[in-house]
Amino acid sequence: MVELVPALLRQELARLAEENNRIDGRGRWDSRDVTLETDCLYNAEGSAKVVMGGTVVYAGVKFELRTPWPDRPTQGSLMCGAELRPVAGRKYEPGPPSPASIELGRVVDRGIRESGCIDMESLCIVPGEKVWGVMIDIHVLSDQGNIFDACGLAAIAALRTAVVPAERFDVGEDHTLQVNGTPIMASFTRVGGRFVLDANEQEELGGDERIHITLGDKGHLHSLQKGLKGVFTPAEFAEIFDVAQKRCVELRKLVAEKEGN
Amino acid sequence: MVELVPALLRQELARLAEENNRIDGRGRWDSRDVTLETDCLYNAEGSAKVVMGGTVVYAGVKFELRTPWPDRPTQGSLMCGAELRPVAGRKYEPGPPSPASIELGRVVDRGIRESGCIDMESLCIVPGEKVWGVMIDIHVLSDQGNIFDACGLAAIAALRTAVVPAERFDVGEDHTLQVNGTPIMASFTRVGGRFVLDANEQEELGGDERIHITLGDKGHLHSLQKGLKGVFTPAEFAEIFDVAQKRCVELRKLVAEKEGN
Amino acid sequence: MVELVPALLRQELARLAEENNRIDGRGRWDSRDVTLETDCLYNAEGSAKVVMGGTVVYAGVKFELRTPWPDRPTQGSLMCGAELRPVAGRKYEPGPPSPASIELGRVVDRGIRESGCIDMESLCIVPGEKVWGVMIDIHVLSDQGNIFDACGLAAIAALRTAVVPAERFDVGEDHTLQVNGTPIMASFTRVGGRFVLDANEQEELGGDERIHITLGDKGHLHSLQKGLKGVFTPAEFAEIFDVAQKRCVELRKLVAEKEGN
Amino acid sequence: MMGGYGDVQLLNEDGSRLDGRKVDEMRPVSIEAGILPAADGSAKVTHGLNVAVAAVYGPMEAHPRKIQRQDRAVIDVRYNMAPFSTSDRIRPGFNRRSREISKVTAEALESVVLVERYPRSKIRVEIEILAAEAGTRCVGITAAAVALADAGIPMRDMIVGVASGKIEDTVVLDLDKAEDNYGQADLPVGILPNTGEIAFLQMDGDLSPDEYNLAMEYNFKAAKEIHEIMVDALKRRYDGGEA
Amino acid sequence: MMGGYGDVQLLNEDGSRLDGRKVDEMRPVSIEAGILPAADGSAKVTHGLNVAVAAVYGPMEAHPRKIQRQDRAVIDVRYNMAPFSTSDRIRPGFNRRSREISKVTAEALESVVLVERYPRSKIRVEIEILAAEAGTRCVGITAAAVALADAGIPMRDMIVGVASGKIEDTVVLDLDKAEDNYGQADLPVGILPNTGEIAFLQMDGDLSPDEYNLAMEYNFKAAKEIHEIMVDALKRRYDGGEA
Amino acid sequence: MMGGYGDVQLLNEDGSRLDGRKVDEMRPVSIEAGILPAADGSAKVTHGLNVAVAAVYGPMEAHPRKIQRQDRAVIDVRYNMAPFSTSDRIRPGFNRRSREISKVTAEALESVVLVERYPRSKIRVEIEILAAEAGTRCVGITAAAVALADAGIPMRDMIVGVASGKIEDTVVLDLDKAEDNYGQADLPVGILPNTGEIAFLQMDGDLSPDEYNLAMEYNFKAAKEIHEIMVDALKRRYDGGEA
Repeated sequence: MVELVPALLRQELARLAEENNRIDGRGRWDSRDVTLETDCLYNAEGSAKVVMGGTVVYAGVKFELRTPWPDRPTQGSLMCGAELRPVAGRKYEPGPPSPASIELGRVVDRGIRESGCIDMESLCIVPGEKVWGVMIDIHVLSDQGNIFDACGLAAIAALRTAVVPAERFDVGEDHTLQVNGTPIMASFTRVGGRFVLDANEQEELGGDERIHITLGDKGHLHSLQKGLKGVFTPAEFAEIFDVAQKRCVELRKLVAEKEGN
Repeated sequence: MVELVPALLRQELARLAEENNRIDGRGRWDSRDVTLETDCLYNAEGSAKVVMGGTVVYAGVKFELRTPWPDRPTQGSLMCGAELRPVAGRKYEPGPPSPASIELGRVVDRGIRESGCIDMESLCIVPGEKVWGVMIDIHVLSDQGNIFDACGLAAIAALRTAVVPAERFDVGEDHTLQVNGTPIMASFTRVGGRFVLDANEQEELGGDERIHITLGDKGHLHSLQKGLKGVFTPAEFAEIFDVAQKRCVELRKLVAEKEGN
Repeated sequence: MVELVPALLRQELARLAEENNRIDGRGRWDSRDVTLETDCLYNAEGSAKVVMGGTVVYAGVKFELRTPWPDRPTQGSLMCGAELRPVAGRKYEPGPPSPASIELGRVVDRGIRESGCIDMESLCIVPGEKVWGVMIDIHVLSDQGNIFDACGLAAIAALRTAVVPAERFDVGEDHTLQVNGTPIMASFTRVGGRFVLDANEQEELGGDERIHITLGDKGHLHSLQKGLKGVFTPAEFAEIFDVAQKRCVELRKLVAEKEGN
Repeated sequence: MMGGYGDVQLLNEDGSRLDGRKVDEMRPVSIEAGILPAADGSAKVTHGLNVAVAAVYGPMEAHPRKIQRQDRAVIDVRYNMAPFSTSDRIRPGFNRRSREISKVTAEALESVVLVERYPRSKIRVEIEILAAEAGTRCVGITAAAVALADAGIPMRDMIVGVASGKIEDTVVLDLDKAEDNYGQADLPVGILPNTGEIAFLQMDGDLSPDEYNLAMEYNFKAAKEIHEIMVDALKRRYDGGEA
Repeated sequence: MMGGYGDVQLLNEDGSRLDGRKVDEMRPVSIEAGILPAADGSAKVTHGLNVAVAAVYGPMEAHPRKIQRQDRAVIDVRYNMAPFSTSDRIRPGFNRRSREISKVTAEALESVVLVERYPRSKIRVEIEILAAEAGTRCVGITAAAVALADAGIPMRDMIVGVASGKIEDTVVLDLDKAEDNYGQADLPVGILPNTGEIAFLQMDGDLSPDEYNLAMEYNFKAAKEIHEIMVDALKRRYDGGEA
Repeated sequence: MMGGYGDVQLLNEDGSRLDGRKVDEMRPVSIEAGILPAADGSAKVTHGLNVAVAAVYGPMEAHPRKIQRQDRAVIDVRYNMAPFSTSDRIRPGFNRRSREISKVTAEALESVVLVERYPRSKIRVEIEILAAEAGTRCVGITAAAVALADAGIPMRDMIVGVASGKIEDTVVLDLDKAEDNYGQADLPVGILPNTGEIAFLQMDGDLSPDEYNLAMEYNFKAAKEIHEIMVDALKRRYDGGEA
């Protein structure tokens, strides 16, 4: 594809928007192809690879034994972090975690945490003494747009297929991690003046603000985030919210398919 | 006020010095107006706000329970730090603590610590097991000169009005922190060739070295520090030392007034 | 010595190589003068100073009491680090440890560790509770070439003359650290197309890759490292390996001489 | 959010809240503009027991070069909590939470400031939380907006930080400390009071679509009230000198 | 190395290894080129249970200026282990080990890439270890070489990462996890398969001169085998599109 | 200072100190100049059991640009304690104490070096403490002054680092380790031996005005003695080659 300078690219995206078209020919609420693979990495207790268009993301789950916090003696913990390292694209630079990578990790983390899909009490082994710490690490290997949805999907898929390595830690038998729900994120980007679903790299380069919506199995909101420069109206939100509901149902099916394995 | 480039500013300050005058009309040993407020921040166990001319500084005291050092089983600890963050002025930049902010915090810390006003033994709860750690944090919000004196004053005022939150930590009843003395700092800057008290921003920009003197209730020295490029003679020191004695007595009264509250 | 720009320097070094000569007149396998001093620093439990040509290096050994790792309850630990701080030369800059200093420390560490000269079991005081941690710190004060060999020599000499400060830690009587072997490093640099021993600063500036070989008392290899841009053939390695054997025997004698003291 | 450990009662039997507020009532807010002599613009917002101070410097040349934008100013926001601002002291310096808030706050402010008037320049906004009692990111946004206005930076609208949430399955406006700790959801937003647009949006917890709509309705109502207090503060500043 | 805690048996009575391999047999290796759409070149190498991915970006202008070399390109390598790549999770970010491996890997690649063709420029090579089962630095070098070729960067030869070692006083090719943990020596090298030169060399443990020679012989043999798999991967990439 | 835990006796009954020194007697000092071949100037000072080495590089171009001063050289000082210099090993790298000492030492040296002769340039002064036995900041200043002279950097005067203090209510010159640990005050200064001016001043503990004056008197006396040793070291260096 011809590289357009951002100003020209913005013009082109605006023109396409007027025709209700997108730069890769998709409809406004169409997404790119998604493939999901799980159990794909030795040493990770749960793992997933998501390819969403040209975006490639891995997630891995690890467990550790921890002493619980004194004020929550029967609760384990969950932590989700994302790395946006230079491997992911030409624009990424080495160095300490960028605000963009911190935001990515925290938005994915909140969606999972706030859905309540992990019961922290279920991670307790000996109250006041030993609990599981669950750590989800997400690694973006190729960013060609909409890494938020790819990361959210990889994280929940890795979590839902994770096996608690109790034997290795000498605290019982290995067992599937209990996960009560499948929170899914759907992200929208303002491109050519209107929001579209699952923006690709060109659309992000020439677009404006993003809205990230994480929905639970019942369609409740668990996390919202607006990123980048731009404003939106309540009416615009109502429109994308309906699309998000459908998108999340579809991606949730993808995860469910992997769990039978 | 007209912004003068430093070279011109230095000339102007030298000319004023010859006339025994200062850029804001003060006499050589005159200070700017000082206001002191205490108990001004929710969540801080002791707090103070100092406005000294256009300089605005907050200090807050927090307590934590600690295990004492093995070689000092009956002693608590005191720590005083200062932050010179970008909020304080146009010249301040984000990043790790600058040498200037480290010096500021350490000079204030030494003045308080070395005066002996906190008896470390009085911070012991259970010998060898539990002691109080007292932490004074100073936050410069607006630097228009002589932040050292403003910080020193805010720190000791916050400390002298602090309440030990024993109930929250379940180790007895809340009580006033015992502070045996009111160490006060007086700072002098060489401006136009001679030292002046309580330099303002312009005088610091066009001036040379500073001398910081912290004196206790009996007029003993507890901390000295020379900062910036420049040398001084013993005779010059003797002159400012006498002024420091008077200045410290005045500022100590300000603190005492707040303690009745 | 006239400072040559690297391109001219490389030409000159190539010319000298053709004549089987070196820039300071040495033969290909000749080393510069080496002096070794030990027990030269108050507060270090073992110390050594090596001067190798214009290169000056100090090493110091310190001990600490540690809790052993749960999976190795009867083993102490050894750690060797090198600092290449700005004092060492004009080209060194302040900042976090450079890759060059990390490599230096790790190569010296591996040579000592892998030779097995420290029996980790001998560092155990109370199994599962208390073991010695041995820390060798190397400090390069003047780099005029071949700091690797100087650092390796200083480290093993400091270690072999170290006294375990058991009395200060209240765990018995002070005693000489038990060290079973004297691993020695020999380094070669490609200069003018062929490898030479103990390159000086000019040769390193105008040279290519280095090979570091650490040999034990029986002539076994304990550590190898190739550094910098360049390739070598197995035949070249065979040639320098023979030289390394002789060089290591010589330097090992220097260490032995100090131990009688 | 989701922090509730058991059944903490947050509503009285008459439906009022523990501090007596109604479900759609916000905590008291007071604002002063121009309180920091060294800054180009500044404000202090007291919202309940929260105290936030904001300072604005600029527009100034953006450096290093690589942060410059050819067509507009960048807004460099630091949201920082003072070590003594919370119940347990927090270590000085940034953490992941403050970096995320700084990022999205900067993006919200860039959405209202007329940044295209100052190409290649930078506007520094420093938000310092001196006392924290739930909702500090919103209080910081409000303070920043007043400080920007105090600095004379042109904006297409003000921006007001407000939050609603859910406690005991009831949507309420402006969570206080206990409500935040034991509540079920929080929806902080940044509202443009004149256009009715939204420039800042976060949410966590559990909200049905209907609950979301009600919470948003409360937020718009509160934004109007706070906006009046902001305007008053700026008026006092320019009528009466340095307040 | 030297990690052995007692007498762990690593060889069967018939002289074969615990996983059935012969002493001079390597683990299975498979390679795919061109797997990361965002990169200029990329590869994934599976070597035993190790998974390494490499991405190449460039040549591009080298900045900051002070890293530029007037007469050649610099190669900027980052070897990184993903937090989930090991048995115990590792904290994200670089450590001393990864910095050292990055340095010597960069120097090895600079020895084969025709860097003098791109003065003042930079080639970024990102090596990400997704699953680690002993020998990751070698697997990373192999992945980097394929990714460089995939990016069309000219090289004087390929470079193949291989390692031999010693277990129970026996020299063996390509240590696996247990052999690495309880073995006596490891000799990882980077071999130029056509010229027979060595661009990467490390070693630790205990090897007599004869053992060194045998280990090196095994390494050269393995390099030839892996080289064929590398060439196949690149052929598939250019014949069959994105594999 | 103020570190005393109880009644540690530091003076003998005859008024002499535990190591036999008189109250106004300093520890033995020896100095060598020109000991580091890589540096432009260098010195090693042994003061009691303290060992400090200083290296000087420059004047050289100051970079990055933003540290340049149009009218003078900047002096970039790093005071660093080697990990093995103290009883308990200290982690490599700077801490708050070393950063403060580096700052005020740099400012003291800028006060004596004729910095206006080298606009836009930088002089690097590296002070490395190899063994510490109380008073290292002063020993470092003395070493730096000799190294600057050895590097041929013009100065308006030398600068000598000396300290007096108070133990058992008695003012004494040059505290050793025990006196520093259990003493009541420390007054380290940097004295210009010819002009009698002071370029470095710190103090902590408790001193009455009279005690301050006596301590300062001792400092001036010691500065004269050390200055002679400094001059001797430089003479030996230029008469006898590399000492």
